[in-house]
Amino acid sequence: RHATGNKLSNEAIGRYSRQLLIPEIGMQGQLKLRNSSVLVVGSGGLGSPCALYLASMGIGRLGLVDHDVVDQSNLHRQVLHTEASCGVSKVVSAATALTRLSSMCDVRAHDVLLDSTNAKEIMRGYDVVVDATDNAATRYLVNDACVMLGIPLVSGSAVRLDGQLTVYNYNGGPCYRCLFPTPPAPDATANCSETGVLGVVPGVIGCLQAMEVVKIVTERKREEEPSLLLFSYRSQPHFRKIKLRMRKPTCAVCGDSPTVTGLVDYVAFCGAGPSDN
Amino acid sequence: RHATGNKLSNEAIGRYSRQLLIPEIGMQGQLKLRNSSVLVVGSGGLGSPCALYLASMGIGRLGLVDHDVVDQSNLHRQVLHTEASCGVSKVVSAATALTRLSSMCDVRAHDVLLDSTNAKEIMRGYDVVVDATDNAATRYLVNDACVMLGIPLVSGSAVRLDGQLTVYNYNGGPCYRCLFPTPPAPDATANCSETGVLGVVPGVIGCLQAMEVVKIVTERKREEEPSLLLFSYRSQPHFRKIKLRMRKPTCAVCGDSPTVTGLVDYVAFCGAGPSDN
Amino acid sequence: MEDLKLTLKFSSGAELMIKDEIRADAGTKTGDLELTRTLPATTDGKPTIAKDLLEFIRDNLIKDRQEDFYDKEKLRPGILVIINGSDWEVEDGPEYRLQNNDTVEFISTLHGG
Amino acid sequence: MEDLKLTLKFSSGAELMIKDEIRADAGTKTGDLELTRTLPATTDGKPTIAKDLLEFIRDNLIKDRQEDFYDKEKLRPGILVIINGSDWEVEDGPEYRLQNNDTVEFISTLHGG
Ligand SMILES: [Zn+2]
Ligand SMILES: [Zn+2]
Repeated sequence: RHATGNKLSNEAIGRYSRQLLIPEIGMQGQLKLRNSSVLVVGSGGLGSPCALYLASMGIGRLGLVDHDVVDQSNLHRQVLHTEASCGVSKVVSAATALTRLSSMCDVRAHDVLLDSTNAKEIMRGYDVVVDATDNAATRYLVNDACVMLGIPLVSGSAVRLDGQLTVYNYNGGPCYRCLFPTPPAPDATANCSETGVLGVVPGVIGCLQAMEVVKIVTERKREEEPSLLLFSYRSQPHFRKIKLRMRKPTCAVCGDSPTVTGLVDYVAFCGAGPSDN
Repeated sequence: RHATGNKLSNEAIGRYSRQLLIPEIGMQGQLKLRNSSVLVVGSGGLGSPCALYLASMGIGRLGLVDHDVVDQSNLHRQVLHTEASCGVSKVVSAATALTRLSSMCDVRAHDVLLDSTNAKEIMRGYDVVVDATDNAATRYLVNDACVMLGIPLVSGSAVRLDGQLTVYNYNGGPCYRCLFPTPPAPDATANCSETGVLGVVPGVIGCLQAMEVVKIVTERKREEEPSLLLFSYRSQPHFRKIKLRMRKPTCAVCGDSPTVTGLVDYVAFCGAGPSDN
Repeated sequence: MEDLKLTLKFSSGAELMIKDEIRADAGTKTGDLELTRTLPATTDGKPTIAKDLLEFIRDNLIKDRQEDFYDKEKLRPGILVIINGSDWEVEDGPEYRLQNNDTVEFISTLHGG
Repeated sequence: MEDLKLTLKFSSGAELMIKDEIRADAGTKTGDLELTRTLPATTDGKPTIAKDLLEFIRDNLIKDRQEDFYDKEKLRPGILVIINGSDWEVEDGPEYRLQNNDTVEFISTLHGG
């Protein structure tokens, strides 16, 4: 059922018929989705809706990375999981749910903590990587690995009532380090366990991450300039688009003369790691 | 477990701890969510994400109305359902999934076609109604019943690559008929089965519908003027907010001298009904 | 008086009402349509209003069944008119006096979900 | 030369850097903060630039550890500066020559998910 090539099965034609009807997607677009592989790093608040819609829309291969287990306090936003999966590995819980929704999606679960020793090996070969993580150290790690492997990075984040969305390392645009060359002080990096988050905020951002993946895979994204989408429950309007700089020639990782040419110790670099959240 | 009153159980405090940390929600907001009842009309592309997040965030009672059964061609956007539920009633499939996610949410499934004979009876008593339907006749029906019962209506729609979101019948703002007094010609009302829809488009709108419900229930919405949110995969920026008129004194249903004072035959009024989709 | 340069936009399905050759000229056979048109500042000796623009669009841009778009003061049901980012009823509706550089948008209400 | 009237916005957590009394005055103890401030059009005989605004904010608005906000040409990590809707690096960054009625925003990058 995990076919590739230039033809959809009759079953797939029935299943994706509502997307085949859209001129901007159509058979060509649906085949591109089917022949793509996407790695979603993090199976939490952002990863839940993002992976759900990537699987439902017909992405052929979906990788999931997370080292955490489902906790009751996750369920207000991590809607891929269930009460019964509390205590179970998040990627196992997520893969089960995704396969229930679509057996056509080849889901690969990596129940590990992504770090500088395994990141490139896990990420290599994917067409797009989605950053759905929850800490600065992993965000720098995923960014640097994407630059080194030449993979576009769809990065989302959500804290309290606010969300942000950017595509990095794509089409001459910036990488995460072009924007944020220096990591923030550890005490300044608010995360969801300390400062909270309203469940639907990562829901909105995660859906939009899935949409950005579709735009990249179907090549529509080529026409757009680098931008940052700001979302807030608190602001009116709720959404604003900010024009971003292009790639910085002086960037330490994606610049003309990079000084960071291999993955480093990101926990030391940021002064805090994934397990401090 | 379906408690009401002015105290959260210890289990609920653990479960919603990340929302209790947000000043704009906090204990008071979480109690308001827990003491609220929301009816989601339609368990399809919009109803799936909307009901998921309403249940996950802690809405106390959630009603679902749909008369349809799950079809394979729904699964690219109706992510609450599964391959195993193909052929099963959508509200039964949805209630099963929602209860798996949160046993704290009291889910009531109405496996019926909402029409002028049963709408008021089903809708009465809910604090907010979500229009997650897919046809004009049901949209007029739900609107008119909301006006007659005095219930705010969170209305979303999605076709092809576009979505729209408005809150009707709230805080001096318009109802659906204030904006659209005359139903469109039947051949002009594109729906998802005929013209298609990209899975994540109702995903985005459904999440935003859940957010509007939270804003209404926590009373934050009071501060806002009537508006229409336009979303498109195709446009840059993807989101735009349009300022809307206030309630029209001449409106046939919510106006000063309404001419429509009971529910009518909406299939005849629109020239097409829910089953023509 | 000077002419009025107007930006006209059609989206959410309203673009499908426009003549194919106009959509092809605009380079968007599928998707949102944006056009620029110039109207005289006065119509029949009076300042040009939104109603005059609707008649102009009906007579020049609409593909078929032109009278369904706007006739006898009635706009086609399910179309929302947006002037400079606001529902036209927030402005004066059909009586709104058009200004140079105004943006007037037409969107179809969507029923699907 | 006239003074520069600037709109300053702080959001996504950047508002937490601002003095409590200023946030209380603005009526937003929680949530996005919007302030209006007037700066002279010239600083030390030269046109006022973004860098001068950062020093003004550091010296007048920031709650504690002012030097962490901006010192020795370095802005606090994780803060993005947005001038009239664009990343300030699209404009000239710290050297950007401020104009009357500019809007300058400060947002915190978010790491959660
Ligand atoms: Zn870079
Ligand atoms: Zn009305």
